[in-house]
Amino acid sequence: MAEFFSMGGYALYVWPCYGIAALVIAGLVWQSLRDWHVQAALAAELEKAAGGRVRRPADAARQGEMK
Amino acid sequence: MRRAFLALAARDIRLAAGIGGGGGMAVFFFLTVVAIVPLGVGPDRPVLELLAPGMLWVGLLLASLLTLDRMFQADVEDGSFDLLSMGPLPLELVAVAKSLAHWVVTGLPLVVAAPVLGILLNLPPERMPLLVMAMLAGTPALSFIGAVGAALTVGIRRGGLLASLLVLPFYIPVLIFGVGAVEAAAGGFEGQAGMQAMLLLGAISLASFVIGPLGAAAALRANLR
Amino acid sequence: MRRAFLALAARDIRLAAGIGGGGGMAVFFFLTVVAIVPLGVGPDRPVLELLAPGMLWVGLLLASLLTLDRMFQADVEDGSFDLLSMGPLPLELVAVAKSLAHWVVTGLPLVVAAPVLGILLNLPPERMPLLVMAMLAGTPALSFIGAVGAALTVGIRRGGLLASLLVLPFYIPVLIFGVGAVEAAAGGFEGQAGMQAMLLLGAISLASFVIGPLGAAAALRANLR
Amino acid sequence: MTTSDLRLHVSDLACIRGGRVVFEGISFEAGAGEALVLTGPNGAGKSSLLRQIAGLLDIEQGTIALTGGDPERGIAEQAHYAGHLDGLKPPMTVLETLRFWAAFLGGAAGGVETALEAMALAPLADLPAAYLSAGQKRRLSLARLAVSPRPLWLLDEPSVALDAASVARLRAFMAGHLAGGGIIVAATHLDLGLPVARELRLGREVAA
Amino acid sequence: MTTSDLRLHVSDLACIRGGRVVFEGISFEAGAGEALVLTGPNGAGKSSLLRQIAGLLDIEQGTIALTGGDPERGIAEQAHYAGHLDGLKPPMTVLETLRFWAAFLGGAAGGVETALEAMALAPLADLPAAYLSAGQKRRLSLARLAVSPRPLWLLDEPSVALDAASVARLRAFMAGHLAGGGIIVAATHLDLGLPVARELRLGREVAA
Amino acid sequence: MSLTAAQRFHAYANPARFMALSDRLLTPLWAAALLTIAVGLWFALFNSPPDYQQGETVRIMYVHVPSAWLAMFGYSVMAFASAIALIFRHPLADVAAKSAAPIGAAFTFLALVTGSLWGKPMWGTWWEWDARMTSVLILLFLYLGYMALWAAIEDPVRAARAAAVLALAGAINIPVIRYSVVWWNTLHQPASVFRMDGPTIAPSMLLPLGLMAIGFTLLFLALHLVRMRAEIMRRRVRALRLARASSSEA
Ligand code: HEM
Ligand SMILES: Nc1ncnc2c1ncn2[C@@H]1O[C@H](COP(=O)(O)OP(=O)(O)OP(=O)(O)O)[C@@H](O)[C@H]1O
Ligand SMILES: Nc1ncnc2c1ncn2[C@@H]1O[C@H](COP(=O)(O)OP(=O)(O)OP(=O)(O)O)[C@@H](O)[C@H]1O
Ligand SMILES: [Mg+2]
Ligand SMILES: [Mg+2]
Repeated sequence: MAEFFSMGGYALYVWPCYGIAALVIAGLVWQSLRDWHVQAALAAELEKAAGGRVRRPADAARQGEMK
Repeated sequence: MRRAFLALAARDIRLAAGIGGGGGMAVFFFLTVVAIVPLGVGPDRPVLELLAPGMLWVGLLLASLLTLDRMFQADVEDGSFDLLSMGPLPLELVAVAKSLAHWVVTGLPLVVAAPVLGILLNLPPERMPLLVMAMLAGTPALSFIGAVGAALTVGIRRGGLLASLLVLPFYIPVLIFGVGAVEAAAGGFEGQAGMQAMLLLGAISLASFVIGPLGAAAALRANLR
Repeated sequence: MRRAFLALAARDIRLAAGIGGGGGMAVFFFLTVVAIVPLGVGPDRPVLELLAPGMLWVGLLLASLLTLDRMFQADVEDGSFDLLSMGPLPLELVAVAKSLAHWVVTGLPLVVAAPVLGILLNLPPERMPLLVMAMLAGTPALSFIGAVGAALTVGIRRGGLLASLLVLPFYIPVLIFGVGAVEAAAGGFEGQAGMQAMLLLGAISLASFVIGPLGAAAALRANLR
Repeated sequence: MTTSDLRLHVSDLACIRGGRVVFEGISFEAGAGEALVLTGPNGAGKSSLLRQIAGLLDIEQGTIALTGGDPERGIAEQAHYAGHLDGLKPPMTVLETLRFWAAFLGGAAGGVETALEAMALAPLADLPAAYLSAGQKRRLSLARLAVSPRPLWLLDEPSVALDAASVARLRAFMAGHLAGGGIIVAATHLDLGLPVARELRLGREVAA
Repeated sequence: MTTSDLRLHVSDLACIRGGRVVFEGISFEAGAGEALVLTGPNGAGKSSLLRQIAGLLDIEQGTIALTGGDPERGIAEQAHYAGHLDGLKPPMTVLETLRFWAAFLGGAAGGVETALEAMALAPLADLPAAYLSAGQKRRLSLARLAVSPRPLWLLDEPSVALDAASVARLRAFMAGHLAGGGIIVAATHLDLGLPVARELRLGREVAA
Repeated sequence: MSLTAAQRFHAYANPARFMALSDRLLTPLWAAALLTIAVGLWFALFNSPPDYQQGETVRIMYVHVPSAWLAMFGYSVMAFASAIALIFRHPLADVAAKSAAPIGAAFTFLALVTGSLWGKPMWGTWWEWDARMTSVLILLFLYLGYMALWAAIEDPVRAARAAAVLALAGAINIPVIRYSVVWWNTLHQPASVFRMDGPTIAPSMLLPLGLMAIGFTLLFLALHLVRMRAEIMRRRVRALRLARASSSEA
């Protein structure tokens, strides 16, 4: 076991390599998922607040009228 | 007053930390300057090691210089400065708040980035702590001296470049002692030369902390009335 | 069209040549960057000689980068760009005029200043002609590639710093071949390696002369509509 | 400018800014000698519409066409645009500014004098733009329209910052353009006093 | 703001800009609840006068004093100035902008809400300033006045770019300030519709 | 007459089909990525021999090489999506390009760090300015610049186009990285897997390497989908906010 962890004397290089890779990837996964949850929650909240009115922007925005 | 001071510093940090603000940008620029040097002078390792402290400080100076220009200029151009100068803070404290904000968003990240860049330039690891300490002692001076240059050139289009030129001569002591501190470590006599250079750096920073804002406020008054 | 092109180039040169314009400024900046190097690395002459071509090119790149930011930005901010884009010149030619003006006010003076700075760095006089030729062949590329970076960051606060970062990777070939051309001279085989590097520099400049304005115009259209 | 069959057609135009529909379904026409005044509350899209006609803002949908003009030049090249920004360079004097634009836009000889005249700028001719007051800057940026004749004028709140005398001068200037067979589309919150002006009202009445 | 003996004294004021005398020998007074409207042709020196009162421009000659206010604070600290420039930061939202100024100027609690209210900015609160139209920007920069109470308001063409509804709102806003015992000095080319307004006309009639 | 679907998308981002499809794909993708990487790790750490030259350090390869590949793959995805966005103006394309950048940058960073960790025992230095390493460093700069440009431009439509121009210009760097070892003779290994004449690497090492590479690629795809979904939601939030502002405003 100790032999395995010593990596033939290269433990100082091999383990940080895997460690950093794990950290970076975990961080990226965590950040991506959190971003998705935050944005999805925000969107749901705003949509509820808008009460479906925003779904028909065309009518709300059709406003040109000649005089 | 305290509320106004903190509000101003916080606003400046926030504006600068956002993209287009210059904080992260300065580090990134530092990185590119340092990366471009080996491409220019060749990848010879001993030469790089020789150059490393100097190039790191030069990169730091340049990155810090380039972010100076907007310290007051942006506020003057969009009219906010008129309003700031009518607030409860004397101009001297406005200058302190802005210099501090500048240091937080440029000086500090540059110091943190320096060791990584040191690796790229083949700087021996045992010299890193001294490098970081010297930079911590020296970078505040860059922001506070820089404020005077920024204030002197406010209201001039492209004042930024002019400010760099005005300020550069005053940065040179910081550069010399900064490099000195790191090189002393190589000589192994940290006890004397290294400490001495470090103390001098600290002294310059302290002096600039007093003189910088006074000079900046005077320059702003002269320029904007 | 020709009248419009010349009028625009002349106006830009005139605006840039004035104080706050950036022309003389770039040279001055070049000077300080190069002057700062011996301070950082120590005055050891053989080392300086070794570093000279690289440092000269690095200084040139940085000085050229720093003046990029306002190529389009100033016009966009004050609304002139709207009017320029409604004129008879296609945006591509507007970009050519502006890149040319940039080269005239920064590239050219830098090339003229380089030999003087070479002396400061202890560069052997016999290498000067090659240095100047290489810089003449290479600097237009800096302005024309730079135009794309300036166009990409137009409309961004502090776009200047960002533009430097975007452009720098694309400057690297110029740097490598530029230094190559000067170093080949040291090896005494101008006939082959030197000429080859020089030809490559010229080729890069020519290519950037075509691609730069096209890219800049595309970026301007993307950014401003 | 004597082409009397000149006509600006805008049909079913939509504008999206910052991911939001500002307006859609806008259609109108304007013929030679006609002025169209855009009104509406702040944020209704007046400036945006003018920029779309000038080719300075993308058109999401719909068409804008100018018929009866120079078939070889696009709308942008046949139009003058005067927006919220002045487009002046602080170090350039009034005269230099007008000369540059005359050269760049391909103005005819004498255009610069006409322009100085039209906005009463002659006494200021040698002042750098940095020294001008707000209204003087505005006058200079409007004087540019006289420097090279173009049939379509797009004016965004042109009378802002002008004193009464300058407003009168602007009115005469615009009337002259219309009389010469030009078209004007102008956004404003004030009365511009244009002779043959129709009004296009953007946006709903302000409720809040 | 309830100090009813508040009074602004300006006597024998002169202004020199760019080596040229813009005006001289200007004297006036304004007491609590009074408004003074500066008029005059472009370049007459209205903006310059306002900047002198605000302490933003050197005074060549003459005196400016505010009596009856807070004796420990200078005029600049007792005045709000709204000039031609908006002083807005594109990335900061409407709310952030007002919050910052409230903190910086030492505004009382609730000032931000009052300000949003006064200029009907509540619906725009979360928009970055970069997205605002010309009139919306103007409204934001005026809303700043409500964020922290100061007795003297210096307004340079405040109604520019505002639509009719916003002008009415501005009018009510200013009337409220005057009713509370404040002073307003405003430069304008338009009718601001202020209740108790006197007019000070600067400059000669335009001759050129 | 009204706006087309693509135009609506910018205003009220709601590409229902993509959302539904990606929702169904995500769970299997995550599972496959995890499984492949787990098995790959087992082989990489426990069930593969040390190299006769490089000893145990060869295990760094199983992270380094897939990271390096994905660094380049990420950029290729970005550049390809950018080209589609510029030519066809398909709104999903610029979402795809934008979302690929941080993932690619992370893998580039990993390639650099693991390369350094490998370089120290092998060549006795953390860093060397050889052509491949330098070009990978430049790749990182390009990613960072691309992300900075996106962040710096407020309006996503404009940001997308400007960033696409940059991404395409930077694409020259990919062949430079790939062939740097051929064009310049450098310290770095030449290609040994993707060769015309077949891989020159021992099968016992090829298996963990292949598994890790596939695992990383699956991970990339899963992350990419998640980030695209988040980006679409972000735009939707933005549009809803603006719409709220305008509907109560005017
Ligand atoms: C920071 C430094 C390094 C960087 C940026 C780097 C970059 C790369 C890249 C981009 C590749 C993929 C090349 C391709 O498929 O075309 C690669 C592959 C590889 N690298 Fe590195 N590397 C670095 C250091 C090292 C070191 C120190 C070693 C070992 C001594 C090494 C060994 C390898 C090997 C064996 C491959 C696989 C080649 C193949 O099969 O195609 N690398 N590296
Ligand atoms: N750069 C921008 N990015 C995003 N949205 C914008 C931008 N500029 C304007 N808008 C939005 O577009 C809408 C229309 O703006 P526009 O400037 O056309 O209004 P306007 O009618 O000219 O108003 P005003 O009378 O205030 O000048 C506004 O609601 C504004 O919020
Ligand atoms: N920065 C400056 N430097 C020199 N002279 C200036 C400067 N700004 C203004 N002036 C001059 O001072 C005079 C007064 O300008 P000011 O801006 O006060 O006029 P104003 O009455 O506000 O005009 P407007 O109605 O056009 O805003 C003008 O003649 C102008 O030319
Ligand atoms: Mg408008
Ligand atoms: Mg004025």
